[in-house]
Amino acid sequence: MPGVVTVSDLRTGYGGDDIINGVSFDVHPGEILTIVGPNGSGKSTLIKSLAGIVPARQGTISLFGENVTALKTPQRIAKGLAYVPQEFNVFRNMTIAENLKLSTEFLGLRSHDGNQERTRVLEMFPDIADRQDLLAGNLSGGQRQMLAFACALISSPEVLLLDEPSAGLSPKLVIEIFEKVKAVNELGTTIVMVEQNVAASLPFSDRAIVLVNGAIRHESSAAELSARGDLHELFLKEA
Amino acid sequence: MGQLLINGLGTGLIVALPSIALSLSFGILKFPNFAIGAMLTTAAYIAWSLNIHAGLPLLAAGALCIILFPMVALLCDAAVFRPLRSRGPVTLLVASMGLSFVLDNVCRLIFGNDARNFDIALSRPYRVWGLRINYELLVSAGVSIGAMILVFLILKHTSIGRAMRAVADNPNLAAARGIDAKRVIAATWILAGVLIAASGVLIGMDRAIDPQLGWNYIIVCFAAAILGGLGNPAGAVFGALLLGVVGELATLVVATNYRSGVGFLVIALVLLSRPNGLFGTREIVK
Amino acid sequence: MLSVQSLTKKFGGVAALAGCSLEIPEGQITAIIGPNGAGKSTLLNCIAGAVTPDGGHVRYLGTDVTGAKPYILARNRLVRTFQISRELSSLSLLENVLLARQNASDESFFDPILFPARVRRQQDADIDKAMKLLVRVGLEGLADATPNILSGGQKKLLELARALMLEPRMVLLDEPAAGVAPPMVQVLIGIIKELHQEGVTFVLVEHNMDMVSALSDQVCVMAEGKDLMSGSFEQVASDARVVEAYLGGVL
Amino acid sequence: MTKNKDVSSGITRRRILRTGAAAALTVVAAPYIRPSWAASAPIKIGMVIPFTGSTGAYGPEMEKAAKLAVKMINDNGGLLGGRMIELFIEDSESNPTAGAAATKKLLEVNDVNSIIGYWGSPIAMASKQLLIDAKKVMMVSCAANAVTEQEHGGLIWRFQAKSTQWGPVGAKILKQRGHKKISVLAQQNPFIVSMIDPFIAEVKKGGGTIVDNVSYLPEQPSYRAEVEKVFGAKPDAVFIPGLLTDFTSIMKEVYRGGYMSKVCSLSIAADANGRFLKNVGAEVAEGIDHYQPAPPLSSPNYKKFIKAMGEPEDTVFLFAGNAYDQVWTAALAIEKAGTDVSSEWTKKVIEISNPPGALVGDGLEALKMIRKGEAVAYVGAGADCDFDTMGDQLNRHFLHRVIKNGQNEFVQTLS
Amino acid sequence: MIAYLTTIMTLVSIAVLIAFALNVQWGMCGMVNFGLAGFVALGAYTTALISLNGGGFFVSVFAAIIVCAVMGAIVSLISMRLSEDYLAVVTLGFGEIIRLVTLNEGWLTGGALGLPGIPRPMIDVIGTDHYEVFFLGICVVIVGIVFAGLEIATRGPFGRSLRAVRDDDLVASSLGKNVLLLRVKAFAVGGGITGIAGSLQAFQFSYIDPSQFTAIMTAYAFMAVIAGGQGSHRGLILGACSVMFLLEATRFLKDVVDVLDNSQIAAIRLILIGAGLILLLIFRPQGLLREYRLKAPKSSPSSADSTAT
Repeated sequence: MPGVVTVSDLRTGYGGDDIINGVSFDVHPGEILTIVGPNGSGKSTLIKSLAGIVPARQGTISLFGENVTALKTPQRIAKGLAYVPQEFNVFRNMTIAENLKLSTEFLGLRSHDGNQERTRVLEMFPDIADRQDLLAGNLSGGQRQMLAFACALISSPEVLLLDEPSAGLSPKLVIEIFEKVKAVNELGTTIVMVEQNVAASLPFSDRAIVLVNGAIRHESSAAELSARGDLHELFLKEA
Repeated sequence: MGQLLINGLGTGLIVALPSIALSLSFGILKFPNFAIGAMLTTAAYIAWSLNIHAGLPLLAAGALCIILFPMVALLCDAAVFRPLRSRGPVTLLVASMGLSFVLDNVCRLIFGNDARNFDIALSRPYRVWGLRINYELLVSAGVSIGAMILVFLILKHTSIGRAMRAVADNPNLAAARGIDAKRVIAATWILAGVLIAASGVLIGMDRAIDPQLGWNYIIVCFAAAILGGLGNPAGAVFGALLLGVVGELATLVVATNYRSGVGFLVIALVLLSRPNGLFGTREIVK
Repeated sequence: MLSVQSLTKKFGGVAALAGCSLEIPEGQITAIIGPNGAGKSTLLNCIAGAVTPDGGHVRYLGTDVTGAKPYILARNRLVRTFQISRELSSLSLLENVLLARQNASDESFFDPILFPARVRRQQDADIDKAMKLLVRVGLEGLADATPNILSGGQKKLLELARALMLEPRMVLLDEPAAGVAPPMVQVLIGIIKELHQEGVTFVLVEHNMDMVSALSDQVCVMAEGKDLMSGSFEQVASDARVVEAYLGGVL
Repeated sequence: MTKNKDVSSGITRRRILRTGAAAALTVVAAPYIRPSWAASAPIKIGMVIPFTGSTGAYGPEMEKAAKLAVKMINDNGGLLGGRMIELFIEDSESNPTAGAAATKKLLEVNDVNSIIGYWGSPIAMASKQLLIDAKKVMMVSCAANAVTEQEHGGLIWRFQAKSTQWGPVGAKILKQRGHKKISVLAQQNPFIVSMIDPFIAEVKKGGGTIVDNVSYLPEQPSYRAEVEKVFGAKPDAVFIPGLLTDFTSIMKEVYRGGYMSKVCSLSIAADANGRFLKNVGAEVAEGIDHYQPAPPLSSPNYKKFIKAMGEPEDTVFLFAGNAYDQVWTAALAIEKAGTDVSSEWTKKVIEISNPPGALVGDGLEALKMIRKGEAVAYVGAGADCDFDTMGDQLNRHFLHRVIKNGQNEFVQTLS
Repeated sequence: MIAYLTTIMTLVSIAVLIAFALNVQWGMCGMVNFGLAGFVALGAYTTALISLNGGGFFVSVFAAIIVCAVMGAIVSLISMRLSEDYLAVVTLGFGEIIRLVTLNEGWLTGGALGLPGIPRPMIDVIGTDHYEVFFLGICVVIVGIVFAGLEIATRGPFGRSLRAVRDDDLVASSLGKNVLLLRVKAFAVGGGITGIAGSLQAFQFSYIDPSQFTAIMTAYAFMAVIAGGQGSHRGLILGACSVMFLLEATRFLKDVVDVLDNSQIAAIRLILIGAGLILLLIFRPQGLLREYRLKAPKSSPSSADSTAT
């Protein structure tokens, strides 16, 4: 089955070393793919590379069968991708409404009137819907995360990339966030997320990839991974 | 006292426009544009030659200048700042010093050293409750306030304005959201250009136009922008008004010659209590 | 050797530290683990003086050093590294390391002019020592280069060498393995072990459990700005609360 | 120059050294050795005036006038039996340091025998030591007393009234107008600052009172505060010595402020060859008294000068006339002395300027007379051009005019 | 020509000193100083006032150094107390206030009239004929001494510490460097050097007035440092020479070009200077020379800090 996103032999990094050392995988339509792994394993770099923020040094990234390796973020967004960065993912000096508007204006907007999209998205996030004039900087961590989701969803993306959506959130909020992710997924959006919180994220995922030191250590369904007794080994043992 | 207040507001309103421009370019382009003075001079000369040589009435000349000058600003950006964009604020600051030499002297080369004046008749003031309010003050207040409202409407309610604020707020996220930095930079220069042009015309009306014109405003504009918190256009307006009013009121206590010193004293006091300016969240370059 | 008592710190209303207490015994390696946002880095920053805590105390060698400037701690031979390595980008590797040397004339403009011989002698000795450290971390060939050509792992090694130049009694390591390739992690572990044997005390904030299990005498778990528990690696790894808060229920 | 005659004796190392040293010495000494062909060489005169910076507006007219004089002399056969005058002009940038560098360049590179111009006292002050050291003549158009105060060996000539002479004239004008309560609003520059005390003294002598004495810096965004402070106290009249740009701004402000006090200023600000009126229009300028050292307005030569400058007949030049006179005075003194060695011809300046010689306004005429051995007293386009031994001009008269209906109207000549 | 070059070299020496000061403060320690001209003025007026009241050369220069160094320390300390990033404003304000004081406090500074007749050192002994050369000698020797001092001091631990503070003050602090003290010292050292520059300026013209110390002086110093290569004292000498060369060489422009009048030439000169600076920034970003870096010993361990003059 051809993937929504296909990554083959991807190598990338920032400085001298490659952080991602030849990673290949497919993202299947409609699934939640969770990439887990210890800190420094390259999860964040990988998802940034998918989003087009860190350019690939080698290998290809395809979106719906089309090679998008050379495309920049805005062009990938126009093709149906959306990306929610980790933390600092809302414009803090702007209100909720403005954050949303910005997204309708600069993302791959399909209809001319952003209002419709905004209304649709806000229905999913009642928490922030009724305080649209609040500065995003004054929101709590969970609400900010919701807003960032909302912004990304406004373009009705087919693939949503999430970089550690649960980072810095209290356990209760973590669950709420993942429930939201699941809800979004159920509306038909394919989701690729990077997570450190294995325990909380796997139950909401369809499939999982374990990334260690920039290479895929393990790939299976989420349930299978959860069930494995040697998860600890899998994570912590060096190559 | 009331008269001083009016005078101070008059000065402040004129200075407010270039201060907003400075603040905008600092917030979005991330460098303090020292050439703001020379740009004022250039804009004033453009309006002047439209007024005198092309024979347009001042209103038309000013309006045309407001359309033309942003192009000059874009040209300056393309020639000077674009190649240096990645090189840190101080390099850009020094480049803007170089630009200001070039602009000032291009004006001198073309227009000569003589002071020039617009072709307008001056008028005596209206008197309201014993206070003197003159026509130009009303015009410049009107234009300044109008321009400010326009700027804030643009920033607040247009997509490009929001994009500008987004870039100022969090450039990385803006890039991740697909906001085109080039367009935002161009928009910033255009907006700054409009403000500078408007203010150049007002300053030309207020005093005479000569090649040194802009130098007189650099320190004041920087002071106002810093006072308001660099990168915060609304703060810059407040900073300009505060400096204008304090400068005038200070003459009640100290000799007029020390007026500009008083401005710095105010800044020092403000920074002591609010290290990032009155409304600022941003830090200035070292 | 170092004790932290009910430290608190808020950033814009959010409590990064909410009464964290900790004892670091001399000569041991203490690992601090915990989920993102648990306050580990803030704790480290508070200990090292980069951040002034809102409340609580830090005592080092029996003295209260709460809110002391970093350089005071460094002069008392407590040194730290950074999570995202912060090398001095325009100084050569050698100079980066030399900088950590504590001499009387470090901050004197006139000493090199008035006492050139003494300063020269001192500097030569320092260069010797610095070169030895660079050899030790395998960077001696790049001594004249600037750090921008280094890989992430090499930067960590440079930071370590720099920390050692200070002849520290105590080193705070902030995620030394983050972004470092596995073979390099082993090198790091090796060096830290050797130093430990030489009597240096370490505090290690780390997510790499390999490193934690290989090095730590004691593991302290943090969650939500507080110390959750501490004990040996095995004890901690089997504690239900830790599993819940950090490793996740599946472990 | 040592020539090695004895080629056959072989070249020893010592000789090479000696020759080398001599050659080196020649190179070093070259600027100081006057070659024999100097008789037909041009007579070089330097000029330092501002073209850029805050006083850049005043340079061009001086340049034009000086070039005019030089052209007249050269077209009529030059000086000293056919030597042409060559004029070298440098920009002072309105900045003393740059002015001094320009001076040095003229002295050393262009090897001028004198430097004229010098608008702006700080520039003259910073440059004068260079000229004194080089024993070259300096002719200035600036007013600060200090320029000629210290001993300068008769090398400095001032073609301008001293600041202290300017001050009292203003006071006299205001007294004649019947103003008692007087305020001062003065720019802070050396020329103006030193005229304030004499002005105040004269006002008090005449029974007037000083309400306010405010000085202002020329580089500032607005003069509202100063105007408010001075005019707000409603004095009878305000004395505003300034320069064109700031005076323009101030008068706009005064008019817009609706103030009624009378204004007296200097012609360099309130006339400036008609530029002020052009700047502000007749209504704002109405009733402003202004004065400046008087050129010999009625003399036919002055009229010729104005015509040659291409200006309207009623133009009253100040600095252009100074520059013109500087060239002529130098030329006449050089002709009189029969040499272009500065230390020599500077001694003749008084002889060709002051009576008892015949008063001659036409420079070419004066040149002819000097060649015939007759005594002349040159009367310039900027002034009578009589000097005292310190190099300051004697009996400067001041021309007092008032602006009425957009025209400068002659009031009187004062001294 | 030679005597002209003498004067130009003297002016270059003064410009080099000012640029040295900026290089220590900004080039090495990363703290901008937009009030340089104010510091130079302070030094010049101190020297002038003391030597006009009978103080000798050494006394007046020394006093200028001390006054400027102390003022530098105070200015930097104030700004650090405010918020360390507001140095730009504080120095700008400092420069402005010095200008206002020199203009308005006539009883002390002569106001706009300035202070004439500053006695030039040893003029009686040397005589006026060769004084220019002698004074250039003094300037060169002073520049040499300052250069040597700076090279020695900044190639050693002190310079390293300053550069560390510039690169990353938290790291420097974490490695045991008292950042505040280093910054204050850098400002004081720079201040002292501007004091010397001011002294030389006063003696060179034997007359000072406020218009000599304008913002353009500060701008030239920035140009020299940028052109020369931030942090490199040698590069900066080259940089100052290039800026001065541009300034003076363009004077000869009109001896060649005859079409334009003087005011146009004057404008073109300044345009060239501005454009030259911009081009330099674009095409020679690192400056003419790179800042000094300690070299690792190859065989002999102490080839490290040779002290060139």
